[in-house]
Amino acid sequence: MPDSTATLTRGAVHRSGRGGWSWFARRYGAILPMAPGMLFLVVMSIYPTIYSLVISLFRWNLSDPTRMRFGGWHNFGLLLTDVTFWNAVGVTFKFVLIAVSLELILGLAIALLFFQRFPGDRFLRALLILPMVVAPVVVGLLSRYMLNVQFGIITFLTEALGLGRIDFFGEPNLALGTLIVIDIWQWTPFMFLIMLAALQGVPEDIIEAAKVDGARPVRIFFDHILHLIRYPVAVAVALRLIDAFRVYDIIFMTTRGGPIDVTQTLSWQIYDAGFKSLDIGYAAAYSWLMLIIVVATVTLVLRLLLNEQASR
Amino acid sequence: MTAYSSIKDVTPGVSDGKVAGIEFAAVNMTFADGTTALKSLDLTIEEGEFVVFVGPSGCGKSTALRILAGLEQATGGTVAIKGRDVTDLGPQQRDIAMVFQSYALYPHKSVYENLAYPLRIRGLDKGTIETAVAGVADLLGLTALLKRKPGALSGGQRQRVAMGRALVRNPEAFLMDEPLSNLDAALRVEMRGEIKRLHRRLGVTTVYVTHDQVEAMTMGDRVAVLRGGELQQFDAPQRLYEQPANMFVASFIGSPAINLAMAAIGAESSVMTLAGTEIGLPPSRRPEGHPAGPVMVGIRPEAFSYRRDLEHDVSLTITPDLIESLGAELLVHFALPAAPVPVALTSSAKSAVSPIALSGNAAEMSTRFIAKLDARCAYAVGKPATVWFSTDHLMLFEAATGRTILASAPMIKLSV
Amino acid sequence: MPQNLKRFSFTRRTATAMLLGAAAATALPGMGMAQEQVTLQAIFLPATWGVVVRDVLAPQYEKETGVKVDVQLVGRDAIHEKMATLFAAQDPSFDIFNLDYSWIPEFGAGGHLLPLDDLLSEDDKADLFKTALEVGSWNGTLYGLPQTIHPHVLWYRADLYADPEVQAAYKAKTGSDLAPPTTMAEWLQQAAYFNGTQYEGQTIYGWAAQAAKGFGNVHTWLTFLYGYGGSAFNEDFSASTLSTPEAIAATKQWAEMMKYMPPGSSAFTYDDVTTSAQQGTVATALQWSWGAFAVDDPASSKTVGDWQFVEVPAVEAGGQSHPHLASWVISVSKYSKHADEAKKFTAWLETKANDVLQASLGGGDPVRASSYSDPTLTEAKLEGSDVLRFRRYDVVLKAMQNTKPRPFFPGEEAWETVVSGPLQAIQLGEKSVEDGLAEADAAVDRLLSR
Amino acid sequence: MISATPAMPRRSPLRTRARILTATRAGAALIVSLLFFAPIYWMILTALKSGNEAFKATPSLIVWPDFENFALVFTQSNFGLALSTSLFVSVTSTVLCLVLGASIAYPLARVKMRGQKHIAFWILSLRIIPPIAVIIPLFLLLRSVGLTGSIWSLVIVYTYMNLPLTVWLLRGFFADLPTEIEEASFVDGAGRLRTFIGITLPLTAPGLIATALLCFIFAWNEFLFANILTGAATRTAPVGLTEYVTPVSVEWNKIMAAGTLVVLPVWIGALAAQRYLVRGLTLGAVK
Repeated sequence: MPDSTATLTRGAVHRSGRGGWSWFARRYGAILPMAPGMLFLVVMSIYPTIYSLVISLFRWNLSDPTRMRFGGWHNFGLLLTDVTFWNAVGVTFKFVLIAVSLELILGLAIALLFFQRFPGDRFLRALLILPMVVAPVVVGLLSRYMLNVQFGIITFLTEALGLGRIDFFGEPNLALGTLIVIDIWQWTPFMFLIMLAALQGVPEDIIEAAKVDGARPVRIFFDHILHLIRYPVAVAVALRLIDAFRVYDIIFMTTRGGPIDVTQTLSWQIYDAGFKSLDIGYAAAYSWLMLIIVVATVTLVLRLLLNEQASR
Repeated sequence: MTAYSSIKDVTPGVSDGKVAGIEFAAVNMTFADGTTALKSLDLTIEEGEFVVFVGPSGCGKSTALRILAGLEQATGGTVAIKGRDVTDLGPQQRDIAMVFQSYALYPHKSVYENLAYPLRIRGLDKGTIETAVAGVADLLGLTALLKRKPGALSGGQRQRVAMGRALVRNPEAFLMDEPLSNLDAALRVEMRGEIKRLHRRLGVTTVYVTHDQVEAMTMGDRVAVLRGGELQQFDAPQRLYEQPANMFVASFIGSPAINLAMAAIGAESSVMTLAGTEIGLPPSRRPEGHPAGPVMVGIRPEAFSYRRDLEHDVSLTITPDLIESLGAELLVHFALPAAPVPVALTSSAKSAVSPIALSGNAAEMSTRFIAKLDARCAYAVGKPATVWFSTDHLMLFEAATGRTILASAPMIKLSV
Repeated sequence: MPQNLKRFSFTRRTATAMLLGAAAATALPGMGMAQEQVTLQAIFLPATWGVVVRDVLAPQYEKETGVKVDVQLVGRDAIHEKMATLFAAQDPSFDIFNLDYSWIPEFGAGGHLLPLDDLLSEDDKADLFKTALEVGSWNGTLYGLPQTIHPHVLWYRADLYADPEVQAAYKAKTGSDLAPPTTMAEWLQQAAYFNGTQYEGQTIYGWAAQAAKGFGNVHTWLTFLYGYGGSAFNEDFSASTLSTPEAIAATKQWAEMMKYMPPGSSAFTYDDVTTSAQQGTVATALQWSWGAFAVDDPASSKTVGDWQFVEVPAVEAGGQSHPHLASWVISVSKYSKHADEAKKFTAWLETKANDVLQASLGGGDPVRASSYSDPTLTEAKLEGSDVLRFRRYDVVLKAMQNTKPRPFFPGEEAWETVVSGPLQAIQLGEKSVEDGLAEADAAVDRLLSR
Repeated sequence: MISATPAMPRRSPLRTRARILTATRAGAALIVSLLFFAPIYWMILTALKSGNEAFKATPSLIVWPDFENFALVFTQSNFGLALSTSLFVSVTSTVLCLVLGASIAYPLARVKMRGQKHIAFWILSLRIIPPIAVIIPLFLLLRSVGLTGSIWSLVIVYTYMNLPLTVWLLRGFFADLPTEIEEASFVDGAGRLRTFIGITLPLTAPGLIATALLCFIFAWNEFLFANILTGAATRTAPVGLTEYVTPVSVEWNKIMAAGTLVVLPVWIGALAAQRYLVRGLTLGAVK
């Protein structure tokens, strides 16, 4: 078979075949399935992106469609010099950072409770994960009902405890904290699930090795486990950060930014600008600033959490 | 050209006109991150041959196998199976069977389904599949396990299923990627024999990858030793042992590994100084043409004897610092006051040489030696003793490159 | 490695998910409606008038004309959001909208609504409340046909005020006779007196009114502002005028009154006020006239028939209050594909007969003056009692003569949002009246500059 | 207990300590779980109360169940239709998400390609954009293809909304599956598609189920888009729910009944898939 040996000499026939269909199919066939989904994502995102980018440079109020004026950086300038914008930045960060970090700590703590099995743990776990599947609209309504100062069950409890009636949504000092607690109630279960999953993924021999080395449980947790679950922690925190920044439904159903301005978050303000004032250009500029803030924060937090890994 | 090509020239029966079972021609592999896994690999495996790829981890042996399977696309060169150029074909089109290190059984399918899978894909009818699976199951003693899922099997049983899945159809070649490394020692030895017997019975070209030189020596018709993506030597096991192409092969093959130390060749190559002792070299053992100066010397532990006889006529006075008993034999460890071989030359060769600096002074460097001696020698730790060896068993390597200057006798003189 | 594989060896049920999908696909809710019949899409507020339209009038209209009207009930903010989005896209999905009149300027000026002047005869124009028509119009064109009006009126617990023991105690404490207040001072005194007292086994508070952030506190405060002769803007809406002496005086009175509300009042929205009234925990309330039906509903109220209504107190004796007007109108989208049918339905909803019918079915208060003397309404009594069902109507008619709308300009919705914050700072005592109002002025002027 | 062996007649102190520890943990877990469950208990309880009971200042913790509110919710305001609309939208978009998501995530996890990380990050970043910011342009986009008011507009938006998370999670699951199993299938002669369907999908099923559940929950609970994009005939359950929040009175019993109805299907789904949820998140999010 002299033919077949001929093809085996260096740099022979198959090189020219490298442009052919079979080569293409082998090279790109694998990524071809991505096409429909990517196309969908691109179409759905590119138009809104360009639209809002363009609109953010215009002074345009829906009540006045004839006068859509180019404003350049007008909207951005207006925003950056607006105290309410900076207030919203502050409120949002307070909400997001406190809520997410407490959710993380609580989720981890509860996951530690459930890490080793005990009788009935599956049932309790089922109760525990319920809040995360409750629609935010229902959460908002339910919290309004329970915290109602006149007939809410919580009011009943605070009175029974001698604390009197507490206006959780109306007190400027309490409103944001109340929203944080509600967010914690709803999303700690999510953190718990991921943390439980992460803990179950920690190789037992490492824990056993530490035990043999004489480390106490607390020590083992802080020295080893925390280090080993760093990545899932970062993922969970990133997911929660992203969603916490977008918080809207609950505020919509409860405080509506009040009292005064203590619960005016960025997304609430965007809603206000876009759907209350119908100031579409301003709202678009607002959205862009918010996007920048969120991306920067999430990136930064991830960097901090994965610090060692990055430097390795 | 590399050393092995000259060996190949003198190896009879490779290029005698038969169609090669598998042929690598100038295969290069560079990964996206820039690491080179294979450098211009040329290798021809005969039809029906059992070939083992061996080498330390990262040597490219697995990559070569994966390129052969079509799981990896080589960045250059061609691969042929039975004369058919398969370079651009996917694994599906190559008609090969593979056994993976992790067995890669389909955990959601029963043993029967696992075995039947390759046949189903080929669209064979039910009856044929049943017959084939039953045959393989019978052959490997899996008949009682057919309904189980892989999760319910022991390691050895899983290994058999993986073998069975490869055997169930008649592929052009079997590829095995460290198939025994997850088994315990006893089972490994048992399966080793079983695989060899199967091969003898079926006669299908087999490429077997392992990092274990014992497996390589015991199983391979021929063994390809790889290091850093380059083929070091491709030869029958005995020749690898006796006539390694270089110091790397010498130190990789054999257990305990060959003892290596720096030595110096005197003028006219008649004298060698090792650990302060001058050893006279008979004419047949002189590295002719090699200039006087440093050289690497290798002595296999088996080459030592506790008593002088006709073969063992050179003595070395040692002080054992550790004695391990193997029953019939003892492994006598001792330090030799000679400079150890630079790590770079033996790197990753199973730490065959573990240089220990006794002090910062290079002149007082010592190197560890092991002698495998008859258990009757009655040596004791800390008590000076004499061991004997023959210059016939000395191997000399070039100090700078590690290339073999002088293999053990009897030998074919290497062209340098 | 085998450990790695082991993690995958457990039973799987992809089939379940597939089945679920298939089941849902077959249960696909009615899509692609038949287009032969004209179907109007309408959005109404989920208030009683919206419910009445959806449950009674729309089905009746379909019976009479063959035109189907699909009524969706959507909350106040959601209507505004939805209109903004639909109008931005010039989308014809909805034909008819129920609007808070304060949106007429923005959507009217934006050219998103159809003129409705041709729907009304001269008789209709004479019969409909003039103020209601005014707030349905922008630049002299009618864009929103009034569906319901409800000015602020003062609610008081008639049974409490009539209780001799309470009267005696009040007299002893304050030296005055207990009667529904006619001046702000009296009201303040009564609210202060009742606040925290016990009546029929429960604690009652001085009064209740909307006070939540958003529109709530602004709506209550406006009645005070107007009563003191204040105004939120100059004539051409180019500057905020909240630092005038009138505005300061009004705001001070309002802030003082806020101290006598039940706990939690700073988050009070309309439903909280209603609940307080139903549960009998307040002595008085500043509330839309129409909402009175809720306290007469035995299913949810403990105070059926107990509430009576008077005009909002004036600043001084013999003076006149100017209650803040609430009104909802019906508009037709300019992008409607069935504009004529939509207009016809709109007009039909507010014929004299249907104005009365809506009210009698428990909808909003009528928009035609003549409806207020219709015996169907004036003679209606609460079930099982002699108390008149629409006993508030006299007061409503009086209030309508002096009522004032919210600042009527395209930025009203945004304006409410902006002033609401500083006002809340005042009501919570975080800021002085003067500082808060100055801040509101600055914020409004900033809004105007956008 | 029975486990005490004759050789160890007395219970060892270590053993007792372990028992106390377990009991303490179980007790703490019980308290925490009940705390988290309490509001939901209260919701269901309120749904079962009648009329004025909901406004009582001294609440009763146990009531005689009265299903009137549930009946009213179904008969009065077509909540049943809203639930079925929600079901259709959520299931369809979840299926679409999984199909599109898997077809993106699999190559992203398995095939070496240039800019892999950038693509992955870009996809994730789509989830960061606040929905409020994109409502109007998305609406315009849907309008240009004549889908506004149609139930499909919601399906599309939810698919878009959940696709980034789906890709992200699925990529983790696929990456976590040892390549050797798929390679074995290739060598056995199966093509990519056959391997994907016959080997990869069944083996990543827990991850797929967990992802599907999350997609379903997010779609099922979504309010903002549903509120704006739906027409009268395409109202989803959360939107239908707000109908009970009238300006005059909030009908708490009915809201809680409707709320219970909204939560129940998702809860049942979450419970049924609980073990997959935990395991799924281990496999995916953790990698």
